[in-house]
Amino acid sequence: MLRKVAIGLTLIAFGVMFFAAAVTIRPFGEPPSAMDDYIIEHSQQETGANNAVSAVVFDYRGYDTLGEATILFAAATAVVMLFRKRKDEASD
Amino acid sequence: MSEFLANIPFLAVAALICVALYIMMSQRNLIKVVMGVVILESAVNLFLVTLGYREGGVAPIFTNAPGTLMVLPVPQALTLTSIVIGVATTALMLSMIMLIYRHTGETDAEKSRKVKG
Amino acid sequence: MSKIVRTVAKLLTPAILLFGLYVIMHGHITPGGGFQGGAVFASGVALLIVAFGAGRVEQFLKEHQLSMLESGGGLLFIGLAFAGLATAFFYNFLVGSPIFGHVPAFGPNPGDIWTGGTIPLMNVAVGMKVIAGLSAIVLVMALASSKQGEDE
Amino acid sequence: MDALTAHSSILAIAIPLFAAFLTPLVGKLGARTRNVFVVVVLAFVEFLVLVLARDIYANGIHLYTLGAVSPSLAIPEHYMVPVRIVLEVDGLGVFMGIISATVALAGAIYSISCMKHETGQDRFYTLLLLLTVGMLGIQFTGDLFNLFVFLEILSISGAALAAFRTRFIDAVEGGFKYLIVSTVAALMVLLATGLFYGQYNLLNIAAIADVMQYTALDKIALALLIVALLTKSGGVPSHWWVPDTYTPAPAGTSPMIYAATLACMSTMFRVAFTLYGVKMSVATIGWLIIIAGLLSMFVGVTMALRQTDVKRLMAYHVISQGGYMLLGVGVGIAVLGDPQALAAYGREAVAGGLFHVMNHAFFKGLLLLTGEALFFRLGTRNLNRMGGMGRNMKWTCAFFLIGALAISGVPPLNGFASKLMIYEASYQLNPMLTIIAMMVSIMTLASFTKVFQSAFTGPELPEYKEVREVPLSMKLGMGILAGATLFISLFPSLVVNTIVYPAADALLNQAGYIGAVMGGG
Amino acid sequence: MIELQVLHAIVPLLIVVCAVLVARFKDLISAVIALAALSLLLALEFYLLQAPDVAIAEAGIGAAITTAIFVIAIRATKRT
Repeated sequence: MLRKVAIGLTLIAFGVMFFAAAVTIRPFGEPPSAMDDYIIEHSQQETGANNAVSAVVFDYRGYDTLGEATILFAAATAVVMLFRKRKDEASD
Repeated sequence: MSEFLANIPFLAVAALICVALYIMMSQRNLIKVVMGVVILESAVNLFLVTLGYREGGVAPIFTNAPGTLMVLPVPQALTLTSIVIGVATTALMLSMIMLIYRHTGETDAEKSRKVKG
Repeated sequence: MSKIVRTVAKLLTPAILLFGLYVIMHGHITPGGGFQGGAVFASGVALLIVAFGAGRVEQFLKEHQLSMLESGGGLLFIGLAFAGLATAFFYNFLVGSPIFGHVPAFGPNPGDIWTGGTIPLMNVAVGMKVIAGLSAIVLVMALASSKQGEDE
Repeated sequence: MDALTAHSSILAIAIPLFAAFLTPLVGKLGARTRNVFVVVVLAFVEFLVLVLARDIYANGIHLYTLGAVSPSLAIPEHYMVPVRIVLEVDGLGVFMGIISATVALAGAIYSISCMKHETGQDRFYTLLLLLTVGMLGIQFTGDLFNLFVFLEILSISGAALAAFRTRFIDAVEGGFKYLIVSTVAALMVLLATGLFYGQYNLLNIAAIADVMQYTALDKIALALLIVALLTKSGGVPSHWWVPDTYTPAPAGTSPMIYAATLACMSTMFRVAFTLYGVKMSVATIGWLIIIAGLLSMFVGVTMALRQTDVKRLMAYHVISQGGYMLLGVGVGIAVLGDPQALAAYGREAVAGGLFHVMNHAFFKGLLLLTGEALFFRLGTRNLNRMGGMGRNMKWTCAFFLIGALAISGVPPLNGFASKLMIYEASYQLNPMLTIIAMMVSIMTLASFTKVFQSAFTGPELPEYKEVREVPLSMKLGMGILAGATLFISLFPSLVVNTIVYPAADALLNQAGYIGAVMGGG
Repeated sequence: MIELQVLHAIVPLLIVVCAVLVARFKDLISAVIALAALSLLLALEFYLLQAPDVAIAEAGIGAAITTAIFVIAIRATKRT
């Protein structure tokens, strides 16, 4: 019972917070674009790629992509590691 | 009122986050908890892409685009990154659940002893 | 798994895999790129695993080969990033050079595959990585799952 | 050398990353080659961090813009906001970098013998390198989204390492808990990033801090960031994952997971001081952090007194000692808006908190390693089934004594020095804080006396007659951390003045951090 | 343009409905199917928001791979 009340209260707190945020945030479809306009204007000259998203992924924010590739590598390594064969498996 | 309607994507994000939190807190089945995490990830992804939408803009790809009024490219790149991160964490969580099941025969948070403190 | 699924998988998988490769190669001019193409390709592999079982797929697609491919993709990617180090890490040093170096005019244009500098190469590297990584995850989990099923 | 200095920040991250991709291939050449490779790489990382530190103490904040025409050019020419990812390393970043690199090196050396009989070692070392990358990455980055990415690297590799000994159910459960907590925390960070991006169209920390208006959305983002990072740094009320994750973590990894926790804590300080600074209601936030700190201290130490599992006991002390850091820095935040109080004791409070972070990373790392050494030789972590190990494991016993005395704040060891700084500063804000902190310190001493008695003194148990000292590489790993602890104890003022105060000043100097990117400042 | 606005309202609502279904379904396989539907609708919404890159990724990863690993994990454990 206590658990249900706690869940309810947390949900209400978060709900109010997020709905307030959703209503007060600027109207849908009219973003400020100081950073992105630079990319739209310059990505073709600077990277030679027609796809601005690719230009961002591999050039402007390539370091993030490296991190992301690393995460996939870490996850694959971890999954293989978790299901590895163990020496003591026979006695398990 | 019309402003309220125009913000429906943002409201949907808020609702998705609440549903995800509800699933994560109320469910005792660990696989269900992971589904909650996946929904939370989807909500954040939707939020990011929604932030980048520009009324009347086209996809930020110059090949055969009609003009240069484009939606913002950065949030899309961020979302791509976050989608792949999401699948990586999901896979690891599910693998761990499979191992927990192998040890205890349970995927229930309370029956399989200490999980969830 | 039923025969229909297998037939569908046989017909569909080559198309999915080809489409994945196409998406990887054209990432810098059309929607797509290493991640998307890799994901599409890996979903083809996942379809094979679902249709034919992990055991059969494992006969011609070993986990350690995938690990090598993944390491290779990662090394190629970070190597390309290191190659720009003369200027800055991740500097796009191929723009303006003969390899992928054409610079398109500003504004809408039909697109040219020889553009993008290091981006197409990085797309290939990441594509390799994502294909190998996701396939390895699905394959290993499926193998463990079928083994777990036998235990009971 | 100049080129090395200019690129040192990115190389310190990229080289272990490159090595991590290479480790599966190097592993084919044999275990010994791989071990040497990993240790050499981590030693080189330590060297790079020191090169970077020398540069920063001489020339101020180090900027590195990835992929730009010139690394020091954070903002493109003829433009007003940063577009690319910028690494921005200041006194705090390099301070945490030194800690992380040292602990990683010690952990890797320690693991060589400790992991000898486990399978899957190639993957173990790969993940160990990735954990190092994650720790350094979140310290060095100046970009919010990049922070999220490296937080995830840290979480995944940390969770996988915690679960490494899959034959124990506790290990898998501990790893799973850590992963769930970290993923949700990281998603909260991402959500906060989205809130900033939506308002200002910026991702760079300095640029956001520059234009921050502290709107309702910024307040929500602040709440999300503080909750997420407090959770990841194991403060009350979200401390429950800490003991379950630390206890089963194998070999040299528990100090590293601990260093990762501290990295998250310092990121929280960075958010509070640099991203928000005086724009937020500092007294409220400061007191919230102080209260979280006091609760952490108290809950941690009382739970620790009841434990019989040696590593679990130490894990509860992780929570309790984390409270001191939160207390010190919280006092600093509480008086951030009052220049007089800040100069009188605020700066010292922050420095004390950060000094405790450093000390604690070394001596708690050492203690966790000695706990693992006992487990390695005895096969049990239960204190009631140990006894008389002081005779057979002299080195481990000595290392344990150093760590235990330091953590309890016994003079002249370094734990005393940092606690004294925290006591003095917090006394001027409110004497009650100091009294509680001292009480907790005494309880810590009591708790470690119990461990010492049951594990190392007393009659020798017959079943452990054959137990020998741990192998050389484990002694070496513990020795590095013990050496660092003793060094700080011998020269506390030298260490405080050369690296701790610059870190505290870097936190307090928000304008400097912003100015380095945006110019002017 | 009015149709687009209606779509922008309907698709997010359907996504939320799918999320609620995931919460309600006791049977895990049904919940996974609801989750896959959520991913597909999300991909559609990304396409509507002029993000074809993300839409391909979400369809490939969210709908296909995530569903596959969920099904694998459920097959290895209990269904409810």
